[in-house]
Amino acid sequence: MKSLIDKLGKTFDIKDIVYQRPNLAFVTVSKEHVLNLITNLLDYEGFSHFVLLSCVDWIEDNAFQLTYFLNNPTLKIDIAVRCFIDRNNPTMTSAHHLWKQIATYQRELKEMYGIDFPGSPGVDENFVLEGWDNIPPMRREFDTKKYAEETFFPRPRNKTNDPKEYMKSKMYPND
Amino acid sequence: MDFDIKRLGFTLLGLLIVLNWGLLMNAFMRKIGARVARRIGIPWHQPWIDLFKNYSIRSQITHGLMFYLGPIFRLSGGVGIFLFMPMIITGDHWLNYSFQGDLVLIMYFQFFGMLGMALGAGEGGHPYSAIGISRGLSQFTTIEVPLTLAIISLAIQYDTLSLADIVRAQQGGFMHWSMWTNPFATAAGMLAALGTLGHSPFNLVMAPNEIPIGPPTEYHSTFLGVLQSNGAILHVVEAALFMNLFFGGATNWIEFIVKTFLIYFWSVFVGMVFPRFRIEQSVTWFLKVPLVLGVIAVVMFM
Amino acid sequence: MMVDDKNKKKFDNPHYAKREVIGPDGKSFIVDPMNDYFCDARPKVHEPNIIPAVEKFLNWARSKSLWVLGFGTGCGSIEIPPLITPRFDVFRFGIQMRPTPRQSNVFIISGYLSVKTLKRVIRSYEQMQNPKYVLALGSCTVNGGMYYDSYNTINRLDYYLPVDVYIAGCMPRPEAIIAGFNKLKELIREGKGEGANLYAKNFDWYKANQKKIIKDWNMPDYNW
Amino acid sequence: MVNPIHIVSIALGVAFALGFLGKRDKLSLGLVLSTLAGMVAISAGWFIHFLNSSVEPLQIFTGGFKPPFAINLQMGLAEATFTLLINVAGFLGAIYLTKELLKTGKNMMLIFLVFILGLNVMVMTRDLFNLFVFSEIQSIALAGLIILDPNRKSIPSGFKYVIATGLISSFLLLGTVFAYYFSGTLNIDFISQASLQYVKGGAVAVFMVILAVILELKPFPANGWALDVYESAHPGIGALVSGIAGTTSLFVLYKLIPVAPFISDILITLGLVSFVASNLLGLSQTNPNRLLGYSSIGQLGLLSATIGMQQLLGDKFIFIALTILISHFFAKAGLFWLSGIINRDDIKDWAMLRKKPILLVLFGVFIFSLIGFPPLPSFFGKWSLIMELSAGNQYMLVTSILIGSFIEGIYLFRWLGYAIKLDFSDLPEFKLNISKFLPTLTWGILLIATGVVASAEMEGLSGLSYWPLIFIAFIYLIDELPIYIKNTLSIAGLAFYSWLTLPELYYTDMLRFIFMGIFLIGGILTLIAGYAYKGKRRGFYPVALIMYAGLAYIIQASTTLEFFFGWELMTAGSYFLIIRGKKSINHALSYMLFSIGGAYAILAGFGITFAETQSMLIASLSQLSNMVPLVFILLAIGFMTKTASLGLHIWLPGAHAEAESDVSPMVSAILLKAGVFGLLLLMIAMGNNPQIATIAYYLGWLGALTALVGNMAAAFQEDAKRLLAYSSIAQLGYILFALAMMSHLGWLTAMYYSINHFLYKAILFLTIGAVVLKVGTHSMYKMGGLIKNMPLAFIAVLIGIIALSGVPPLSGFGGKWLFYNAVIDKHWYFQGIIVFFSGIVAFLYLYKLIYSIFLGQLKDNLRHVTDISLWFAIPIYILIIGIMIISAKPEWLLQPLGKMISQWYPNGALAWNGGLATSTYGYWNGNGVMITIGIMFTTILIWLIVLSRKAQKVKQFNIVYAAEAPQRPETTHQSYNMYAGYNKALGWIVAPKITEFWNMMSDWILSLAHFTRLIYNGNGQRYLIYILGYFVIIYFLVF
Repeated sequence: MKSLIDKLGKTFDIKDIVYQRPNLAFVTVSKEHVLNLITNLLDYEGFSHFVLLSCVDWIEDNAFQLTYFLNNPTLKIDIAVRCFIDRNNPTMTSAHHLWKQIATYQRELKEMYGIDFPGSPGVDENFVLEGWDNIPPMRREFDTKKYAEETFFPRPRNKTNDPKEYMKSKMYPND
Repeated sequence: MDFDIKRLGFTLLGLLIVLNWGLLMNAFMRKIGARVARRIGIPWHQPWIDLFKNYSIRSQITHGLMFYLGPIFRLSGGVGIFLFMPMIITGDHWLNYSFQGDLVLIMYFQFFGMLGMALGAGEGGHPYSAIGISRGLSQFTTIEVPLTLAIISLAIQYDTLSLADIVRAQQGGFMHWSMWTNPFATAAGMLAALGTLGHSPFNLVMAPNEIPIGPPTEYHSTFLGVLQSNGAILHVVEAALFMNLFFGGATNWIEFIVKTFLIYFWSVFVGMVFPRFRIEQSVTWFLKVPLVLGVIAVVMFM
Repeated sequence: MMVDDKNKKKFDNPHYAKREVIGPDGKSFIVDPMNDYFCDARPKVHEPNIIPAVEKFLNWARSKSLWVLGFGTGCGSIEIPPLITPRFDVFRFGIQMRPTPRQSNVFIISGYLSVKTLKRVIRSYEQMQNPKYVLALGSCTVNGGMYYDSYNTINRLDYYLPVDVYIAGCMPRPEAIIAGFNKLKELIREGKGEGANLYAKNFDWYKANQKKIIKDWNMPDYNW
Repeated sequence: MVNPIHIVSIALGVAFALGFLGKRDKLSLGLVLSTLAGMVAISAGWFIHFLNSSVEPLQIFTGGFKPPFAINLQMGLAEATFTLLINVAGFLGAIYLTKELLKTGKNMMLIFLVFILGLNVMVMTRDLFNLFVFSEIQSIALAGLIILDPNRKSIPSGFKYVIATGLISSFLLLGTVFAYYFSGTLNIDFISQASLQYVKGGAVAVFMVILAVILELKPFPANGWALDVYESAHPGIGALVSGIAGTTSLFVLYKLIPVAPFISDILITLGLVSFVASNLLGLSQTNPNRLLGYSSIGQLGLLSATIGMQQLLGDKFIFIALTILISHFFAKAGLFWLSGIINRDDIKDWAMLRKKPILLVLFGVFIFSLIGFPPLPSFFGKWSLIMELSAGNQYMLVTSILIGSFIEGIYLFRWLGYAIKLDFSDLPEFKLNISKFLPTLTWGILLIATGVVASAEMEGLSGLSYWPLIFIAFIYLIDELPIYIKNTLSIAGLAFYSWLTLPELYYTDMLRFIFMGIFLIGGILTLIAGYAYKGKRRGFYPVALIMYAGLAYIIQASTTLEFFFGWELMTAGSYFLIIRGKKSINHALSYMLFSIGGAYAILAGFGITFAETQSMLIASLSQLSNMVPLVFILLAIGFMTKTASLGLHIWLPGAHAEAESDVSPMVSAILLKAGVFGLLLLMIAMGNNPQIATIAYYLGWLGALTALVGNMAAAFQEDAKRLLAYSSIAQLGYILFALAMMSHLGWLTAMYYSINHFLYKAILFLTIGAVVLKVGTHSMYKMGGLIKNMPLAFIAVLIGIIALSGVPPLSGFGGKWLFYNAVIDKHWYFQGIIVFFSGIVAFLYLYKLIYSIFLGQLKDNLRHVTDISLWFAIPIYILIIGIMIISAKPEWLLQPLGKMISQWYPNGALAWNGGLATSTYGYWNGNGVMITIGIMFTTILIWLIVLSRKAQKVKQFNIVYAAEAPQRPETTHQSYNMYAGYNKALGWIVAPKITEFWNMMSDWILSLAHFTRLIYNGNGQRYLIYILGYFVIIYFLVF
């Protein structure tokens, strides 16, 4: 694992290496180098299996963190390649030419975070939500409680109980 | 044709009996099925309640004229087979209108309801209906092969195509039944009966859980009520057909009820045990053992 | 990220867009699927039978023959199959599952309803015939339950469909469901199971609520 | 009378005189034409002279001596006929070549004149040496004419021609020399009296003479040079070579046969080999002239074989030889001339003919004449030839003649199909030159005229009325009038004919009454639908009426010849009807080939019958005692090509499916019944013969399998009309099965089925045809949901399928009931089971038909389609009324049928008691069943109306769709490959094994043709070797 990272480090500018487990490592590269790195991993290092693509909203840093999670089925090791992209202009190069299924992840990210992947097939289509016309719901500036209250006719709550207290009074009224 | 009010009265009474017996038999069979699964199952009067419920649905939709006519064809088919089939052989009261046509008429009148229903369901426009019908028709082609062989064997044996005469020829004791005198035809016919009565493994047409629920997908309320009434009648008269052919007919209603119950139970019993066939399996199944049995039956009397 | 009207997506289903078609005689004409393919009649209120005794009898029959639409909408649908197992055996009470809404009388909303599912539920509900009953399962249908603040899950089902019986719990056990059925039967026998007529009477209100959250409304107002 | 010698003298004189005319070409041409006209006049005068009085032939002696010292010319009826033919052809040929002759100048005219002159003398001369001389003159002249149109091909081919004829002439000369040596005379009559074949060496002498003449007739394979000539020379010359020169050589051969009678047998063989082989080679030809060359050689082969059969044919020889010869003479010249008008190198370009429809008609006449269709002369010739040969038990000859003719039919009809059907829009316009058109037209008219004359000569054709044909000719003449006039006239014609024949037949002959009724009433009904068409519909009415006339002739025929006449007429008419369809070219060809094949089988069967009974009456079939099975099989095969039984059904689906909407019912509901009628006649005549029972047994199996395969194939079709076509195959399979039972009930079933099939198949084909006209596609999966747009069509199809499927109470059930009784009665259980099984399989396709078209989802583009045309609806609903009557009162039909069948099978008839029919086994009251079901149905209907009268009407997508809504009608209509599961289970039954077999056959024949064709490599020396080799081989064969 380490030797692999070292080898990659010779070619790519890898930062923030985290060895999570003996067979799992996280590396961070710049946005421009992500695709080069995963192409390299796919073509030369045997990471033929694409596991997932996920996103974290670092609103404080004004950035989205994308994680490309790859697996090498022969060596049974995983590597996760991270990068940060600008939150104000969330655009990333599409990687659907490497694995077809990435298009689905990218569609999801487009819907949930508003990250655009130009050229990715069907990226503008609905993924889970039908007819969503608001801020992408997984962005942290989207106030989901407020939205639900405005939209879904919340039932007025007459009173709330602390379950612990309530059950105690019910079951052991004498205590 | 002279109008015979007495005959009409008896026929309608017979129809009533058959309808109610059909519903009851249905309940019994479901009850038996439930007990096999260690359940208590429906109350015995559930079919009547379902029937009332369906007739009491307040709103209906229709897809067009043929959709509307479909259940009518279907029920006419069931009632028609009843009309042309002698029910109780002794006396003249329960022979219905069987003097108008023989076994061949009954055989082909089965298609009247099938075809009408297929057309009605077709106009419903639901693809599952068409799939169910295409399966039903496919399966029916080969079901008829052993059945026809059995019937021809009986026709040679008794030298007649008249169902009433076939029944009369079997009177005079248990051992006179075709079941004993012509066992191969009986075997072929009873295997075909599995197909005609449409229980598992040959219930591809409705195929619950697969193409819910085939032809009647779009039918509801009164339409469904008509179909249910027909189902009750049809199950009894189909069983009665096999009873008349192979099991000596009936001389009174008790005998009728016992025999039709047992014949119907035969298909339910098999259905409890065996899972559903795929279409190509069920189509070819009738061309294997049942066909051979039918051929032997014919050869025996050639 | 701000969303203004310009950026809002258009939610037309391309299959239901108006299109120009050339007939076999060479003349072209416009096909409007929404009008041409779907019946646009409004639901009618079907008054009960004018003879009270008859209606009472029919209601009794309806209460004894409850056909449930086999449509699991949420996590609670896992509680429904046990009903037909030997342990609970709801067949005893005249309850059975039907695969098609046309023949069903009872719709069990089993748990949380996302907006997306709600659309399907409305469609299926409207395809059922009058009289029809809705059994709402679990806290989620009452007030949203643990999803009360979700951006995509409704809070109160009765704003969208007329609910006959709520069964609280997360999730309610099959016993609770049977209890709900019994309650429903009581209601029917008392002549209070008129949800379908309620829906038809307050059709505009229900539609407005439904359309408020279903932004890509691409079906007719009433799915016959 | 002008002395015939003047034919020679004026020709010679003018030929010399031409030299003095200098450059005045037009004048020269006028002179040549008038000379030829004079020659025509002289020979015509003699022809009329000899025709009116049977005087001795005139002998002309040159130089005042008597033979053997003088050259002897003879002018008898034969010579007059042939010189007349030659001179008329020469005259018209010259007119045809006007432009070319003017271009090349008077030398060519001179050669032309000399060529005609040479031929005249060859016909008239009785002197061997003189024959040689003039044959040389003629060949050299012809060689000159070949390069009339000098091009890269014609010059070498002219050269090859000269070498080849030189070689042949040297044989002739050698033969002449030896003959003179052995007999001491050159006169043909004296040589034949000298019986040279018994003289040692003398036989070789006459052999050489005869063989030279045979070689002049270009026998296969020593004919490469001739083919090159045909291909490269101007078609006008080709016409002369094939038509006149060939005819002359034939006459010479005929003249010389007495010299060497022993050559007859070998002549037959050589001729037939040439006939079959040339036609085989013609199969892979695409150049029209070369194709015509092959056909010419084939025809000459047939004719020389005929000459060889002189002894066999007896009295009929002259008639046979003359009719076939004249057909060839006119048709081949006509075709060459047409080729000259078109002037294209590929037969596919003959679609150009359609730009001048009259040329297409002529083309059709010529082609049909070559194959031998009535009323053209070769029909009668071939008929008599086959009859006489059969009478002489020469079955090998009959077989090879029929095979050769069949192969000839393949390429000729392929060619005709190209001309009728291929796209001609990108072919150039052409001008019809009157000088080219006139001779062709004359030939066409003469051909028909000879046919009429020949038919008058035929015995056994007296019962035939020509009025229908004249009426058809009239309809053709008014072809330019709008459709409703022609349609009304046609209907009126059929109605008049029905009025004329039907009432009489009703009292005299029930069987014929029924079939005549199907043909004529069916014809009227299907023609009513024709009003729905717009425009002129050129050429439709004559051919439709020809088919109906043929059908009527078949019914009215009392002799085998009349029957065959009608049969061929019907085939021709239906061929043209079928080929009118959009993609019908191949289907029509395969229809024609199967028809010709079948017709030849019938011909052979009739021939054998005639051989034994010496009678042409159809009834004579029953007097046959020898070879009954063979005759039966031959005739049955012939009829079964029309009923499209398994193995012979390949043509039907395509032909019916691609035909026009109102033609499909004509060819399906009506035409196929002709085969049924034939089979009935056959079985009535021969049914008593015990040997037939075995064959009938196998026919029964064949019928059952046909029914099974037909129905099953129908279930897997996606094309509505194709589905119905397969259904027709199956229905005819039922009828064949029922007929083969040869019992009272069996035939009752067959008759009942025939009538019913006519009714419901006409309804279905008319309705589907009308629907297809509206929706513009045959593919069922492209339709759907049309019930709301087309309620009339839907009801018609519904009635049709209920009747077809045999569901009570409609008429089809009667057929099923009869079937059960008949099968059990006959003890044909297992065949019966197959038939019943296929009857149930019928439900598959019937449901598919009505569901895919009328139910299910309506497609976008069909939303505004309206109901079928009223003109289609009228006949459809008349037929439905017919079905309803038969359904309600089956006894009205079954009782007379039963009475009729009791003539032949009195046992096992149904007993009738009011509406109740009782058989040995069962009983059935059609009337009562109808009433019972009607009352029951109405009761239930009223009940449901009471219950759910307020149902909300919804639209097509208001279906429960797993909580979704369907997106497109196309993806919601469950129609394409509807019975996929069934196909998986039992589809192997209908794997196209039979089609593959026929495809293999045709591939095999084509590759054989291609392989054989390699012997013609265009090398002149090789051709000479062939001639020599031919000579040597024949020599060893003879001696």
